[in-house]
Amino acid sequence: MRIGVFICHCGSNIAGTVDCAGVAQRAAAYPDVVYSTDIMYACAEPGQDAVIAAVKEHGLTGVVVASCTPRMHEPTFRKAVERAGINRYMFEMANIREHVSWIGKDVEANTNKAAELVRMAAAKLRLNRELKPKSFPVTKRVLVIGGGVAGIQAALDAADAGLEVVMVEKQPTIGGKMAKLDKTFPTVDCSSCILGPRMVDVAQHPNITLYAYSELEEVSGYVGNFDVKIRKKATYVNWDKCTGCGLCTEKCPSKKSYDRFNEGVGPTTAILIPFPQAIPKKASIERDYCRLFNQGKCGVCAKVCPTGAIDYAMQDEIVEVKVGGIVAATGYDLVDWTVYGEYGAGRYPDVVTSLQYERMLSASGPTGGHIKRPSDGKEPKDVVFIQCVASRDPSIGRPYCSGFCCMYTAKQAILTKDHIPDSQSYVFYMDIRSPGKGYDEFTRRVQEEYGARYVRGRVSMIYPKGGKLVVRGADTLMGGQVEVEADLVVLAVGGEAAAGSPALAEKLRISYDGYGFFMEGHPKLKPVETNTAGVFLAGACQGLKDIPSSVAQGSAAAAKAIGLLSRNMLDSDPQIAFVSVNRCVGCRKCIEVCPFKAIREIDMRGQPKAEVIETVCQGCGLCNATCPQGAIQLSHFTDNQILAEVEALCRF
Amino acid sequence: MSAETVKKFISFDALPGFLARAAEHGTVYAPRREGSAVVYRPLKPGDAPELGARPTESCKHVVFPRSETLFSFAGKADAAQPAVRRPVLTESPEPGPAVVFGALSCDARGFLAFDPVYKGSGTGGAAADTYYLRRRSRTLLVVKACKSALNTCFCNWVGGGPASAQGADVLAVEAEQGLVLDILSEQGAIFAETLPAASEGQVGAALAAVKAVEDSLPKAAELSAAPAALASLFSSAEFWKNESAHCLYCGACTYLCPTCYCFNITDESDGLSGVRLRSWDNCMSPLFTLEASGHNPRPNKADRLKNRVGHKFSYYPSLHAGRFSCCGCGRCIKSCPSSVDIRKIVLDAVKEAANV
Amino acid sequence: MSIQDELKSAIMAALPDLSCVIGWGPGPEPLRAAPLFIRGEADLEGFTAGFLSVNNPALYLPSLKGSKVGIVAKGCDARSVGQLVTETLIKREEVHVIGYPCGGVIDVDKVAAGLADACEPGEVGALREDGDDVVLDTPKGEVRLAKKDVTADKCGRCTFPNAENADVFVGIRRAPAAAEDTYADIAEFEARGTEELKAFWEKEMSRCIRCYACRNACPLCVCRDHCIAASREPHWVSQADDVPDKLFFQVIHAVHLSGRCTGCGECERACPLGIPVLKLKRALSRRVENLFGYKAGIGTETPPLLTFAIEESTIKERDW
Amino acid sequence: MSVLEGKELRIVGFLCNWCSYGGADTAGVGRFTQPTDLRIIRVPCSGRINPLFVMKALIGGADGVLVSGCHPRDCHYAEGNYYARRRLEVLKGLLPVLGINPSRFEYTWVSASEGQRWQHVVETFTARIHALGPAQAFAGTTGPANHNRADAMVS
Repeated sequence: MRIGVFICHCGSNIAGTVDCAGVAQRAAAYPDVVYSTDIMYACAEPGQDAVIAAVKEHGLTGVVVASCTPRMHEPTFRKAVERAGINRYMFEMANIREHVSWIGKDVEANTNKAAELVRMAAAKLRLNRELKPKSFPVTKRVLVIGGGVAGIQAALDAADAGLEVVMVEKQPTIGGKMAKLDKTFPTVDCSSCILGPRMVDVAQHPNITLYAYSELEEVSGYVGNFDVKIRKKATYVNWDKCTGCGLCTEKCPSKKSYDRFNEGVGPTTAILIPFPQAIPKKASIERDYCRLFNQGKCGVCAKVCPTGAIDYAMQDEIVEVKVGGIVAATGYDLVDWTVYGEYGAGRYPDVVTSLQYERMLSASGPTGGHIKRPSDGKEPKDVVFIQCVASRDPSIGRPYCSGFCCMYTAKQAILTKDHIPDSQSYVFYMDIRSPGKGYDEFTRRVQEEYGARYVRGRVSMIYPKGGKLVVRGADTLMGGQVEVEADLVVLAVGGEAAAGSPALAEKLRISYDGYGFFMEGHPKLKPVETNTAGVFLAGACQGLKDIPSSVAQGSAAAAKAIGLLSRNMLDSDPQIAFVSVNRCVGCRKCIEVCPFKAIREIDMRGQPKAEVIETVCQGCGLCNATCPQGAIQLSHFTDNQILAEVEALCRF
Repeated sequence: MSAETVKKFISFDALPGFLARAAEHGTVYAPRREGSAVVYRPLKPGDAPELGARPTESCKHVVFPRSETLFSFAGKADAAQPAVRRPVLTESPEPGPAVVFGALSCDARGFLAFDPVYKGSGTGGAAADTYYLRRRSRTLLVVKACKSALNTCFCNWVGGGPASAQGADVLAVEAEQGLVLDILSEQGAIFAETLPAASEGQVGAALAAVKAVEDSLPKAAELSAAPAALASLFSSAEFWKNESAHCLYCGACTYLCPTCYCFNITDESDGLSGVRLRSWDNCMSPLFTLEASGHNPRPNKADRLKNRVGHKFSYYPSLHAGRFSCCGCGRCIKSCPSSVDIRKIVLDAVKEAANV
Repeated sequence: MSIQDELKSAIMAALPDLSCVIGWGPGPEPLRAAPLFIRGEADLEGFTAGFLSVNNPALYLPSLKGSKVGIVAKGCDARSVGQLVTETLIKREEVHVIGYPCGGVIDVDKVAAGLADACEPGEVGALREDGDDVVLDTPKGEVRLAKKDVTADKCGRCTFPNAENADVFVGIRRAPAAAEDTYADIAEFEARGTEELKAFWEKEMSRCIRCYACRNACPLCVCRDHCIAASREPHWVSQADDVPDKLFFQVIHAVHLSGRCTGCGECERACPLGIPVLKLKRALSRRVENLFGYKAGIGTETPPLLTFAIEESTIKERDW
Repeated sequence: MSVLEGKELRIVGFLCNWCSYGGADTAGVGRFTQPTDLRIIRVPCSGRINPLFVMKALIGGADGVLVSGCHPRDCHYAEGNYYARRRLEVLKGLLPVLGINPSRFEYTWVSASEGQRWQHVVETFTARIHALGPAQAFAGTTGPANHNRADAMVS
């Protein structure tokens, strides 16, 4: 091999503490190095041109650039050497800026270390091989997991762009959390009035197939060609026949079912349509509450159904679809606030969550839009809102800010005044966080125009007294204790990753953080990508956010999917594992550990052997580290390449 | 032990001092006990050789190291044109003189199987091996006669004996709290020059000891039919499959063998500088015959065991005047982890060939 | 009927369905048996199962895959079978395990020590078991040694003397020699300190002749003809006769066996130079047992290094 | 010499590309001063790190070996660091019986954003290796020890 070495000054960034010319001189003596020089800015156009010129002049077949981190400019230089006619993988970088010049001032030590890093890079480069990507066709269909506002936005954008969309929603209706809200901040416009039409669009769009009351069962395959299995849970109602007339729900004798949509504010029936604007507007039976399933006798709904849609024998069904990209938009859940003894741990009926309060405020909710105390149905006058319940609290493992509670609390205080003009709202808060367009003005307005009293401090306890609840807390601005006798207490409960997020992440082979939120590819530059190619994120599943941000992310994720699937063919990364079939003994250890199921067993003249599915392999190299005989190797990071680096460091 | 040669005597008490003086002129290798093994080690001043138990390994590594650097190489950069590298070879240093004190008779006879090969006798000396020959010529062999035979010994089957002097410079026989040294070469005479002559009584006792051990050996099996028998079984796959069934094809037999002389050559290099190594190889390993194409003419252990036995008792004798490439030391049997017995294989082969 | 005879009948009963049964037969000298491949009744002559049944017959199973093979198994041999099955290196239905209660096997090196100056073990003319003793015929007359003093170390800490997964078990199950493996030997060894142990391995490994008997005697060395100790691609070790290279092979063997080694000790027994190579594997077995509660060759759970837990209750990697 | 004699010791780092290598970059960007002994080998994932690489370095002459990967749950490849954790944790049990001070090897998790943590890790580990001093090579080398360093050949 004929190696050229280029030591970049990066202006004074490197040259300030590294003798670049000295490094270049030492590198000239390394094995297979035939040309070595220092250069002012390797990444700038003149620098790249100099590299290209040197390749041509000296007949170089490999290039080492010692400059900044490969995470910055490896792609830049790979393209440059490609322009010079060398395969892009016949290139190595030595990081002498972030790992040398920027972390120490000792010129002698830095120069020596830089020279060693170049030796390592050159030693590895000697063993590099030309690698070429392979092309494969893509399936132009997107899976959207979750039918909340983020998922709806992603699905509509992708469908409008001409892609087929498959949407999977766990609940019997799409709409998510937004569908439960009465109004939205800071405009105080009707939530269902703006969301409803979009839900209808989903139902009517010719490119969208909706699987409600369904969950993701299994994902295999790879970017461009995922094979997805969807479990359609049994609803015991044939939705092809159900017209959504609602007769069954009127006649159902089991009227004590938990009303999930209404957050348990009132009971509902065992067969139900979650709410009037539900999409799809179809009935389903909650098996746990149905008399037929639990007592063996009833069948009223089957008798009254005019279309004969009721099917008690219905089983879960698995649907298989092939998609090219996946958008995860699974949203969030409220934290279980009953861990807090100071708020009564759920013992007091008149302590409710903000989402329950939304249902009370909603004209289509169980109270018909009248605020009533759950204990006695009376209209409350003094309403206390407590913010940061299960947010910013390390003691319960929820140290983060949920982000939207300050705003919706302000909105609810305004709505309280609108509903009950002679009411008085009190808001206990830690800080007001309202960085958004028109947000801060909104939190001012609730105090200044609507007379809500904001108390900066934490509530230490709530206890019943007479028919009221005494809320005792600190006022850290006034420096004293406050007690408010409340008729109703509303907890601004924070959010957490939706139940089952880690399990879903594992199915999608994406990573998730300690709270279960899915990890984006890069916190700044890849906010909706994941580290699994072809899987994108939208909405609160990536981290809690409000409606505008969720919608924006839904569009962003759709744009990424559209971009990906706009191509007919995709290139696979050639930095993947390969098997030397002669060495492979078919012990299956690589197959066992591969996180991507990218290795399968094949039969070769009666002998079992491993085979890498090139499009599935992500290039982690776990198989390589597992294979005892080194029969499976990761291209560009083979045992010999890494050993050459170790030897370059240890032998000299 | 012949009557004509000079006989010297050294008492066991005087031995460490004598060997320490000898070590001033070269490296003295002698058996030493290490753990459960007895191995030939360079003797440090004051160390006594282990002459009671028989060495686990042969002493062939003194002349034929397990791995030796033939030469080192480097690319030297031209000051004016750094890209141009001139290759520079550095020969390994000449080996110094060595003595193996307390080798077994079979060990000394082992070198007699090596010599024709490394002298390049098949090429009229054209392919003589300098590395081997220069060590061989500088190594003195002092053989200590065995006092008894082990269950695995069969030196008398292949032309040797417990007190055979073949290949030795000096033959030492235990007698009267010391060793009677039979001087067999000029080098041996120089080695023993400072020692007193053995008394008649000492010589008599030594001769009696030699006779006693020679008489104690079981009768040798008749192997004259073996070369032809093994040659005729070359294609008898079933025979070799059965004989090799319990073989685990490690290299213990060949590496402990005083007559196995095969080697491999590898370069260790960082691309600019490095060494060329010659290291022991063994025909029981599948890599021994693995070709660059990936083809292996001896893919199974049966093929390889056939080669090992065939080589020793048929192919080698056909090239080297009928001499077996086996000295009957029995180490391959004694140290075989799966109790493969080469005697049984040869005898089975003779029987099998007779039946066919 | 003696155990030997019972085993013979069990072998003969099973043989019609098997390509062979691997047991032990006459060896080259009185202290050593040889692995015996039994294909018919005639092969049973000289069959033995007992004090001399040192070799682990499970070694041969992977190479005989594709036909159904029987083995006569000690407890430790059966563990090797179990581990091979767990790792799908052999198929359980292709092995017929004939178990018997093992009372320990001979360690010839210990016999050598017991014989002291009497003679070398290779001169022993006959071995006879007599109650708790063995009686050896030597050129200097009979030597009587306590059996426990010439039994392999592994037998003294044996917790599975009976083949646990046998298809047929002959005889009465034996109580284990120890309730559990305490790894006291490893603790004691480790207590010698790194400086002394470094010198120890330098000395021991300098004897190594790279014959790889340790590897080839190991029933769980699956790479067989493709060991990375002898390959150039990948090129982990050179062919030099250096302690670092030779020691590195032992590291390779130990690391590859971690979480898989059943402690049968064949590596160490096979070493012609008596290098105590089992120590490295036992150090890792102890580690794996402490961390994951895993004993190789018992049960069918995935070996711990081929799987993981998201929360590792025994690993405190964040503590430094 | 790869290290400045008397000043530096030979410390080899194996870092995963996605988290720890990025963390080391972040430390550089933040100009968090660190000792210069460490040389970093970049691998895709801590799961790629065969424990034998660590042993190769330690037996081959490194005074210390440091492995760093993504925090559990953050692996770019979802599971690689879980396997690495088990393998490296087990490896620690081999070092003392082999005659190598187990403190010469350590593994940890550093994310791409944890520049300060990386600085702390490097400082702590380098100080630890300096406290131990240079490792003694395993004696008994007769073979390719006569490799000369290429640098010497220039002059």
